[in-house]
Amino acid sequence: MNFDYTQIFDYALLLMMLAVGVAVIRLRNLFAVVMLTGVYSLLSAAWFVSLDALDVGFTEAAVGAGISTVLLLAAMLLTARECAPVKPGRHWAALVVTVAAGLALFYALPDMPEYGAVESPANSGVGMDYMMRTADDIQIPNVVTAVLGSYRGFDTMGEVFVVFAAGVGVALLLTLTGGRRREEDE
Amino acid sequence: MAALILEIVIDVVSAALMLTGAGFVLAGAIGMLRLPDFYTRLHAAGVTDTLGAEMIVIGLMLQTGWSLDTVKLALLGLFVFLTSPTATHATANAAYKAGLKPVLTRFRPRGGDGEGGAS
Amino acid sequence: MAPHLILRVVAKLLIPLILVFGFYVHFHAKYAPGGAFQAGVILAAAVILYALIFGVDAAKKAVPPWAVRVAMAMGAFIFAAVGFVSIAMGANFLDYTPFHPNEALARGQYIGIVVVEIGVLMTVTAVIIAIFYAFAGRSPEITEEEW
Amino acid sequence: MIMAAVDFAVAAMLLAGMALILARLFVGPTLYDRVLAVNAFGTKTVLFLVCFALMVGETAAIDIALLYALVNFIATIAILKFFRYRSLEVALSQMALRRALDREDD
Repeated sequence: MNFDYTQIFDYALLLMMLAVGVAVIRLRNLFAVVMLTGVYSLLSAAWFVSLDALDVGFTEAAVGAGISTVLLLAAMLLTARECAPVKPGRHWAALVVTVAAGLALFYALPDMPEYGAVESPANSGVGMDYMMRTADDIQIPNVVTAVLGSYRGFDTMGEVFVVFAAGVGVALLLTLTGGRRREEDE
Repeated sequence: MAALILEIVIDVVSAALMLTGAGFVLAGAIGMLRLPDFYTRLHAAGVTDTLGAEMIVIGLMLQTGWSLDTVKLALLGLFVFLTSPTATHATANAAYKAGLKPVLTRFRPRGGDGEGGAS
Repeated sequence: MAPHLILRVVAKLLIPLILVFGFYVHFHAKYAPGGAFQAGVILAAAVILYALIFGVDAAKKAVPPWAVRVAMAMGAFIFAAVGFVSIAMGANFLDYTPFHPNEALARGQYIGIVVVEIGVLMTVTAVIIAIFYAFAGRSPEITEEEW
Repeated sequence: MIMAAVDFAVAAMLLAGMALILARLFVGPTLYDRVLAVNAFGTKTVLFLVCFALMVGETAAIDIALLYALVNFIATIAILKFFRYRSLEVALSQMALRRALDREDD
């Protein structure tokens, strides 16, 4: 088969993600770090799209790049704006981990199947089985929705309960109406 | 025959629009990097982004024919057209109100010491 | 002139569009990528934009905190209840087949997924709005001089 | 086929622009430079996603671009509001009034 052009995008996006990761470690200003994590999520969303993982990219763009920036900022209201000085040793450890993980991804990238390849691991084995069966079992065109809603419904229920637990936890810790203001109002 | 010519014309127009738009976007990116201070960078980011983005989106709309994707691209163009200048405006407004001074030294070689520098 | 006029006008234009797009993502998940998780985040984003521009108090009038709390619990409840209903109808937990009399058509699966996704949508939207209310409703404890 | 090549070229140019803006994001002397860079970066990524979607014919990715175009705006507004008022709570229209009153107290 001929050369897969989307791999050029994979390399470029990974390179940018590596740069953002290193910059997040180096920067001390928490504003900048929050912004850079948003950019990182955005880059990974674009990378997921470039890997033909549209659903993951969709979730990443919605949750990671968008809302988590706002929520992190809201959380920063209650903390300081500069991170505390870190011992240089721990700094270097984080840098080593980031660079090593990035290089491992680069090493693995040439072995990726071609964009949309029929014989890729995701499209053979169990995945192919779901593809074949969904048309008869569920009769919904989108296999991902069928898997999440029906085949793995129990798993999705667990996820919903985790989200619910997170909401309850925040509501218990900070009170839903926002602590001190309640006393002023009532 | 006429349909074929129409197709070629649409392709050529689309390619020209997209490449010009990408050129604008790239020029804006270079300007973001090279221009000296925040207020000049606003021009590079805000102005070229709107024009370049709209040209690329319109060029892509010509490629999709007439389908749901065309409508989605039109909506995307509308969103970018609304949000990008608004965000740029908000950024500029916030920077101005926070007291960020433009760099004026280049134009006043003598006695421009006090104004220079973004805090 | 009112301050931030441009922002408020653009936000008023955008918020309905964001809501419509959220529901599109939710209901078009039958054909395209998307689904209740993403749609919930988008709907919550519309409320958050409203709260950012017009204030959390105005947003709390539009989407009151008690409704957020109820929706948060109701979503999880709907999901679990669907599972127990399918047990009561003689199938396994969260097996949607008996929801429609004609089991060969798999309409039961369709009905089950739609109901379950509504539950996911409610929980995700409500939890994100709740987290935003909880954090943003607090005034900062940093004095003006510090920055 | 030719249009796919054009899409590829445009997407590659957008990636180059993204890389340049990333440099400004790292360097950016003030926080406002960074906000501007994040916003421009988001716009460029949206365009990249659309070009990529049409290049490979996976038009469902347009939804992602549409979503991010909306969400990017919200994040930018939140960051700016946070910089300026150190609060996400109060309405923007009341902020100016409140600050003016604070000034008079001083």
